[in-house]
Amino acid sequence: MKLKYFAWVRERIGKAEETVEPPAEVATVADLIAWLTQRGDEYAHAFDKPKVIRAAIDHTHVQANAAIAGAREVAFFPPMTGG
Amino acid sequence: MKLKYFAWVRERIGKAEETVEPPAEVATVADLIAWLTQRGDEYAHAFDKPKVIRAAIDHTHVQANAAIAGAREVAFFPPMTGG
Amino acid sequence: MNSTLTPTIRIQAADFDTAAEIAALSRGRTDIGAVVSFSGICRGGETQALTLEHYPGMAEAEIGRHAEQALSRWPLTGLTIIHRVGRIVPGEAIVLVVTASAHRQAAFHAAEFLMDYLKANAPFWKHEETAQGTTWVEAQERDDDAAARWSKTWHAP
Amino acid sequence: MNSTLTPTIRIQAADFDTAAEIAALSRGRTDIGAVVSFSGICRGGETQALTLEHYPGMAEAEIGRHAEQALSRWPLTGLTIIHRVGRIVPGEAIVLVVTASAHRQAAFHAAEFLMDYLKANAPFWKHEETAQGTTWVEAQERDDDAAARWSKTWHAP
Repeated sequence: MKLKYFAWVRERIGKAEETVEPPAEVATVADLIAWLTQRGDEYAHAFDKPKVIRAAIDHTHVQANAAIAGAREVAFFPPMTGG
Repeated sequence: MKLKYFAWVRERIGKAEETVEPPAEVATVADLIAWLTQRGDEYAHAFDKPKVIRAAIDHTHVQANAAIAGAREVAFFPPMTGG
Repeated sequence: MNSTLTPTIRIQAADFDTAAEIAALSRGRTDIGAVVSFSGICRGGETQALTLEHYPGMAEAEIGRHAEQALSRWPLTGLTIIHRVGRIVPGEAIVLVVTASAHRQAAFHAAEFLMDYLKANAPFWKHEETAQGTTWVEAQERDDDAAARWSKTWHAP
Repeated sequence: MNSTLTPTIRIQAADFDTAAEIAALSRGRTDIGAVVSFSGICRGGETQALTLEHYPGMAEAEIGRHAEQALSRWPLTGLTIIHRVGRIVPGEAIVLVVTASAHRQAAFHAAEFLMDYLKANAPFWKHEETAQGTTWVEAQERDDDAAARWSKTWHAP
């Protein structure tokens, strides 16, 4: 599963993308955030306010309870400020 | 008092403007329309549906019950179709 | 609140350059976050041409009053209103409203307000040429309704 | 209802010519009665420059979904959406939405809907340079509110 990070989420984690293979019990976006947070301080810093973080699966916005099964690409980013 | 006519009101009356001196009992815009209607078929034709006619006194929209005392210029025209 | 801003208002027979008008309103400025332009264009189909008659003097006064209302109601940094008169063929522009503001909703709402008011209240009349002859365009009741919705929430200061 | 109309959607680093985009949407057409353009411009003051980051692939997809919603909801005859990325200095345009329709309210409402949705949902992030340093621009809650008001009255067909 490919992960992508944008804006200050990318800056805090220190990379724009990576490929991970979370264990089977990581079922939802919220699970994935919790699992990443255990991987190091940079992830804990990026996700320290998980409610602020927006997520997308395969280019579509999703809520934290969305299932990640079958996802090719999951992205995490702050609220959008385009336009 | 100068009168001005626009669009099909102008066409029906056959002139774009004229100067009139209505008698003192002609107090409102509605009175003025009734008075003009007596002046000839062209006026009767122009004002045959008085509710459709819009009026302005000195470049400001007014209702039919507006007083014409002191008016320099009264205009009659159909509903506007600009824009 | 915007008493220092003088809107550009023109009534003219000549066609105008929408792009140049937009540029004139925003060139060299860095306090503008949003520019909205509305162009009203003569449609074809049955219509071969429109001829616009207006009430000189009152047309300028009426547009000026609407412009002042818009400036008092929204924080605009620029406002241009151009209305053509005379003969206009399909594809040509009839009217242009350009609003500039720090904020997008102010620019949108002021432009929409002005178009609704101009449609319902500005003294212009369209005479239409078709293959069947010429006729005065009839006013649409929905134009009055569109203008009326703004007064529900607004009261003169 | 407008399934035959393909909107023009571009995400690009280069500046764009608003006038040319408006002209491209209306040139040679006689079925357009109204063209509305919205330009979002980088404001100055504290801001020395903005750098826009985006999510390639998703940005195009998200704008495309909003464009399709606008086309299904309003009878548009033309639609152009351009969003810039990269470094932008005050006075330069960031985003452009142009809508064309036979009717003015459709053109106005579609443009406003698209801007509200792009602000709240399109994956772009602004990084701001000021004399005090650089910082990520924080999202405004009112942008979410502005987007949400459209869904109160609309349900997907």
